[in-house]
Amino acid sequence: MLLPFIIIASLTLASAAVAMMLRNLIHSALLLVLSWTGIAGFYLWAGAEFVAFAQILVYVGAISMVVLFAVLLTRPARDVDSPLPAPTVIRLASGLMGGAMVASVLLTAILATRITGGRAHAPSVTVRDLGALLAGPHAASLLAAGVILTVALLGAIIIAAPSPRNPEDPS
Amino acid sequence: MSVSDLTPLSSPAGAQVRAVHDEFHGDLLEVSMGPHHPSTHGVFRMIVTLDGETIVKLKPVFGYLHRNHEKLGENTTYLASMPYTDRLDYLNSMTNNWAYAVAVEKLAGLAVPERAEYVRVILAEMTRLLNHTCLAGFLMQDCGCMGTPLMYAFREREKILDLFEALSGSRMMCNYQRFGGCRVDPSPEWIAGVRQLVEAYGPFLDEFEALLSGNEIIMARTQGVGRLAPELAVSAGVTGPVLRATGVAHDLRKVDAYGVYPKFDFRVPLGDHGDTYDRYMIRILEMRESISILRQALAALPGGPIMDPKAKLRGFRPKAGEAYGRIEGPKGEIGFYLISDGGPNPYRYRVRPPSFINLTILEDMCLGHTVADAVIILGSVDIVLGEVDR
Amino acid sequence: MSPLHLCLLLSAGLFCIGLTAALCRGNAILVLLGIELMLNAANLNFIAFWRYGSGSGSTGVVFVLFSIAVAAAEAAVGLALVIAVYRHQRNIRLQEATRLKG
Amino acid sequence: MSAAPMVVSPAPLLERLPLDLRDAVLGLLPESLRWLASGLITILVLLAVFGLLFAYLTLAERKLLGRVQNRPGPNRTGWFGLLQPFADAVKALTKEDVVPRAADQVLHYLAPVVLVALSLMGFAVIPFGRLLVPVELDAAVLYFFAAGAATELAVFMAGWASRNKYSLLAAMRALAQLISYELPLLLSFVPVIMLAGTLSTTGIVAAQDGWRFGFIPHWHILTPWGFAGFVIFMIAAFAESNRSPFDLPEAESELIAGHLTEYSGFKYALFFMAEYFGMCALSAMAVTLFLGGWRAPLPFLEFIPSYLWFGLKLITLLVGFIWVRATMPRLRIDQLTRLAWKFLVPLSLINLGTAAFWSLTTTWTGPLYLARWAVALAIVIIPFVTLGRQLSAGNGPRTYRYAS
Repeated sequence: MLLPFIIIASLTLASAAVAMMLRNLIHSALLLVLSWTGIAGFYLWAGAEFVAFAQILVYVGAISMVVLFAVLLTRPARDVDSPLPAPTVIRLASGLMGGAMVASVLLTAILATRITGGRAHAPSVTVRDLGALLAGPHAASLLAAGVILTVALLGAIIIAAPSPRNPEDPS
Repeated sequence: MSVSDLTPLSSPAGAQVRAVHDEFHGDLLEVSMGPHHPSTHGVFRMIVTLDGETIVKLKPVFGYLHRNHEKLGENTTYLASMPYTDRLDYLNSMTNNWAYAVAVEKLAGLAVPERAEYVRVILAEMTRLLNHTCLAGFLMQDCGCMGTPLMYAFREREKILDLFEALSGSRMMCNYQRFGGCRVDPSPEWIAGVRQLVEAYGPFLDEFEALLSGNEIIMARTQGVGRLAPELAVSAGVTGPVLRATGVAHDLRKVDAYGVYPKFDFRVPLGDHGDTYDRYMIRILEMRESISILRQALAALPGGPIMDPKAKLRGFRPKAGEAYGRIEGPKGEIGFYLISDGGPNPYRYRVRPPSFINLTILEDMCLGHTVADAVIILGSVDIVLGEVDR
Repeated sequence: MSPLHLCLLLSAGLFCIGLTAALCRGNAILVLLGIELMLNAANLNFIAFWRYGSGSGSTGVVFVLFSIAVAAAEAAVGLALVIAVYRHQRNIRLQEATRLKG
Repeated sequence: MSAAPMVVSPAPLLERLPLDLRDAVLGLLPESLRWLASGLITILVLLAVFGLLFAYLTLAERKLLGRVQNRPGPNRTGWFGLLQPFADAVKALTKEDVVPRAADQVLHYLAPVVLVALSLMGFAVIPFGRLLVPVELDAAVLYFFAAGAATELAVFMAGWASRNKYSLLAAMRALAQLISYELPLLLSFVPVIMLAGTLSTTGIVAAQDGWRFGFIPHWHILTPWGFAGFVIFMIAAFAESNRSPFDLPEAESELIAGHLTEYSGFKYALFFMAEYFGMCALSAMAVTLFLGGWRAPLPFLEFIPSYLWFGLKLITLLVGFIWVRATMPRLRIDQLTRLAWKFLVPLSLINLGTAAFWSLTTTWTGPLYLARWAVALAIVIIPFVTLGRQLSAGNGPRTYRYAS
């Protein structure tokens, strides 16, 4: 039971960490896809089958595609080899420090907490149960989520669509 | 509209598109399509600059098949040049032969017997059928039809090539016309074969059109794609079906009325949009007219000699002078310009290749369209690299 | 150490990787991906508590489903913004994206 | 092949035969290894059956294309060219594997492997027969499409890693195509899930049980919404499996071979294999969702084993794929996305309404039954015609004039 978890966890963490350090955005994105798949694997391991497949469908099937598309559309000019300017070094250091601080706080908090009364077997949740929950108690949130998605997609289209040219505007 | 109605414009329609795309949106991608590309119809290269998939610049590069054709013509005798003209547009050797023969006949003042004129018309119209059928097949292949229309087209092409072989001894490099007539007299069996072909050709065209001309995807892919303005077409010297698709009535068979064409009743189809679909349909309609011309010519084929008895092939030395002979080839005006200094070779030998001149407007037609469109626009211009590069 | 501890450690690790990336990297797409990673870490916690917690019901799972939907919306809008920024300044370095309008 | 090994069932001998064979093999092994062996046997059988199907599908495709195009097709290797697939395999295996120096070596190598692996995964949840379900999953349909969604990622990897401009364009096209067609593909079968009330493939086949008037099967395709859903599903499946007329990523007349330009030898064969596996998997899903799965079309034909019926339906759909490839020109990328967003997505959304109407009117009988059909057909057909008109607005047959 623990071995699959360790494999999944190390795969997820390693690919996420490497993805965030790489220079090549395509490699980052593909490694992150691996990481997302690892998280889906965790969901499967925990018994949340439906969420796992939804995670793959949305993250691997949709978000990764949009990310790759954005990477291809925004290929930077060839200044990859330019040395890091000073502000970036400061940024890097402060970012790392911030991350380390949060990590230490989280670690101490988690390790110091005693957890009792957990259940040993995964609670069973079938697709039918989920459907009943979504259509019953959570119907309002489902509608809200639908509206948010629609509005977000429309907004995305408006933002990303090239603005109509007008001849006076120099930009 | 005819040629004289139009004043050539100095600013091509493409300039506007070019100006819009000067300020580009994304990074541009320069792709070298060809010289080895499945759809460039030979060793032709287009250096295409893309914004996404939209073409913002297209530079045609040719010359990969250059064979020194014109210089060869100046260094061989008049007769020895005839087989070289086969290699210009290797689909249409019969019309190339004819245009060259017309030039030499003008230069030397040779008359052509009436039977030879009729045979020339029959062969020219068969060549037109052959060329347009192949073009339609290739164009559909460029649209992504997986070879099916192409194979249908090639089935018909083989029948014509068989007849050419029976007459001249060669399928594609016919070398059949001579100045002052034709090389061999066609036999009655051969005439019967042509008659059979002509009767079967209409049904084939019906079948072909039923499959393709009304196809939704074909229409979506070709209508409105690669528009060519009549002004630009005229000022660029475009001829043939590409010109007539823009609505300009210019067909040398009517304009020059050479040979025995005035004796036949045929019409010249014209397009209104000048786009790829028009260029395709004009060719289909021209094939139907060709069938009608062939019927009339076969019915009225006179007897008599096939060669002008005064014509002298060996030791042929026309007197000094110059002449330009042109005919309406399947791809447009194919012309030969000859200057003679009285020697056995022409002093200057120049070809006016329709493919090459029609190709010059490629960029203007492609700007603002996508890579996939460029391929079918090139296909609809109908080029043969043997003629473009010479 | 209980399994829940392990799950929480995994999620904390993912969260910190995402956070560090979002703080350190100047590339807008990577920052966005870091934020996605943080969101995923939170989802992981929901599932972990649903699996090992003592409460009943499946609200944790349902919440993760909503969270995934919101993440999709966030990614779409975020990447649209990235493209808009790129169109404007020809690169996607966040340090240079200092104007909201213009 | 269901999860529990020794199923005691009243099914006839032929129906049970594959299971009996497997159990006979398992009987030779010690008890502790049986679960592992059972899974391995399932995988091996799937690989063997679909591997062979792939091999002969390539031959069938070439033969059928040849038939359509007035040529014989391969006929030199073996009787009627029956050994051609093996000759091709030998050729692919012995060819030199050329990798461009500038290519991203790891991704270039990984892409075909990932693609084949992912396109095989979908087969796990297809009920191939009454008793033949490799894996029973509660969310089987979701699993299937989650596995399928990732295949285009592999196409992208191939295109991008080749460092070839044609391949890069193909990668972009593959992404655009996937983003556009995932939605209609998923939406097209939502009515099936709504009315069957389950995401499990066995449940969906069970929902298509029984006969109307004693001989018309209760298949989803035989309802107005089911038919519309099937058509949308198949169109999206063509796009999803990169088959003509949506084979834009490898459009040979434009992009040479698209993402396959820099592949040769065995890696190329793997791509080819993945394309056919993807096609088979999507067809198998279509059979399950709309064509009654493994069910016989008429009651008195039920004596024929269910897996044979499934195979027959699958092969019918696959021949449809080949036929379309032989006859259709290719769409342009903007037309492709427009078709998805402006035609298929609205239609599949409207189709949801049709399905809702259908399920609300199950009690209508007699003349009302006809009215139910009429209304449902109207909801399907009217938007189809109006949207279709809009899509091809401005295009149409033209008349030509002649010079005077």
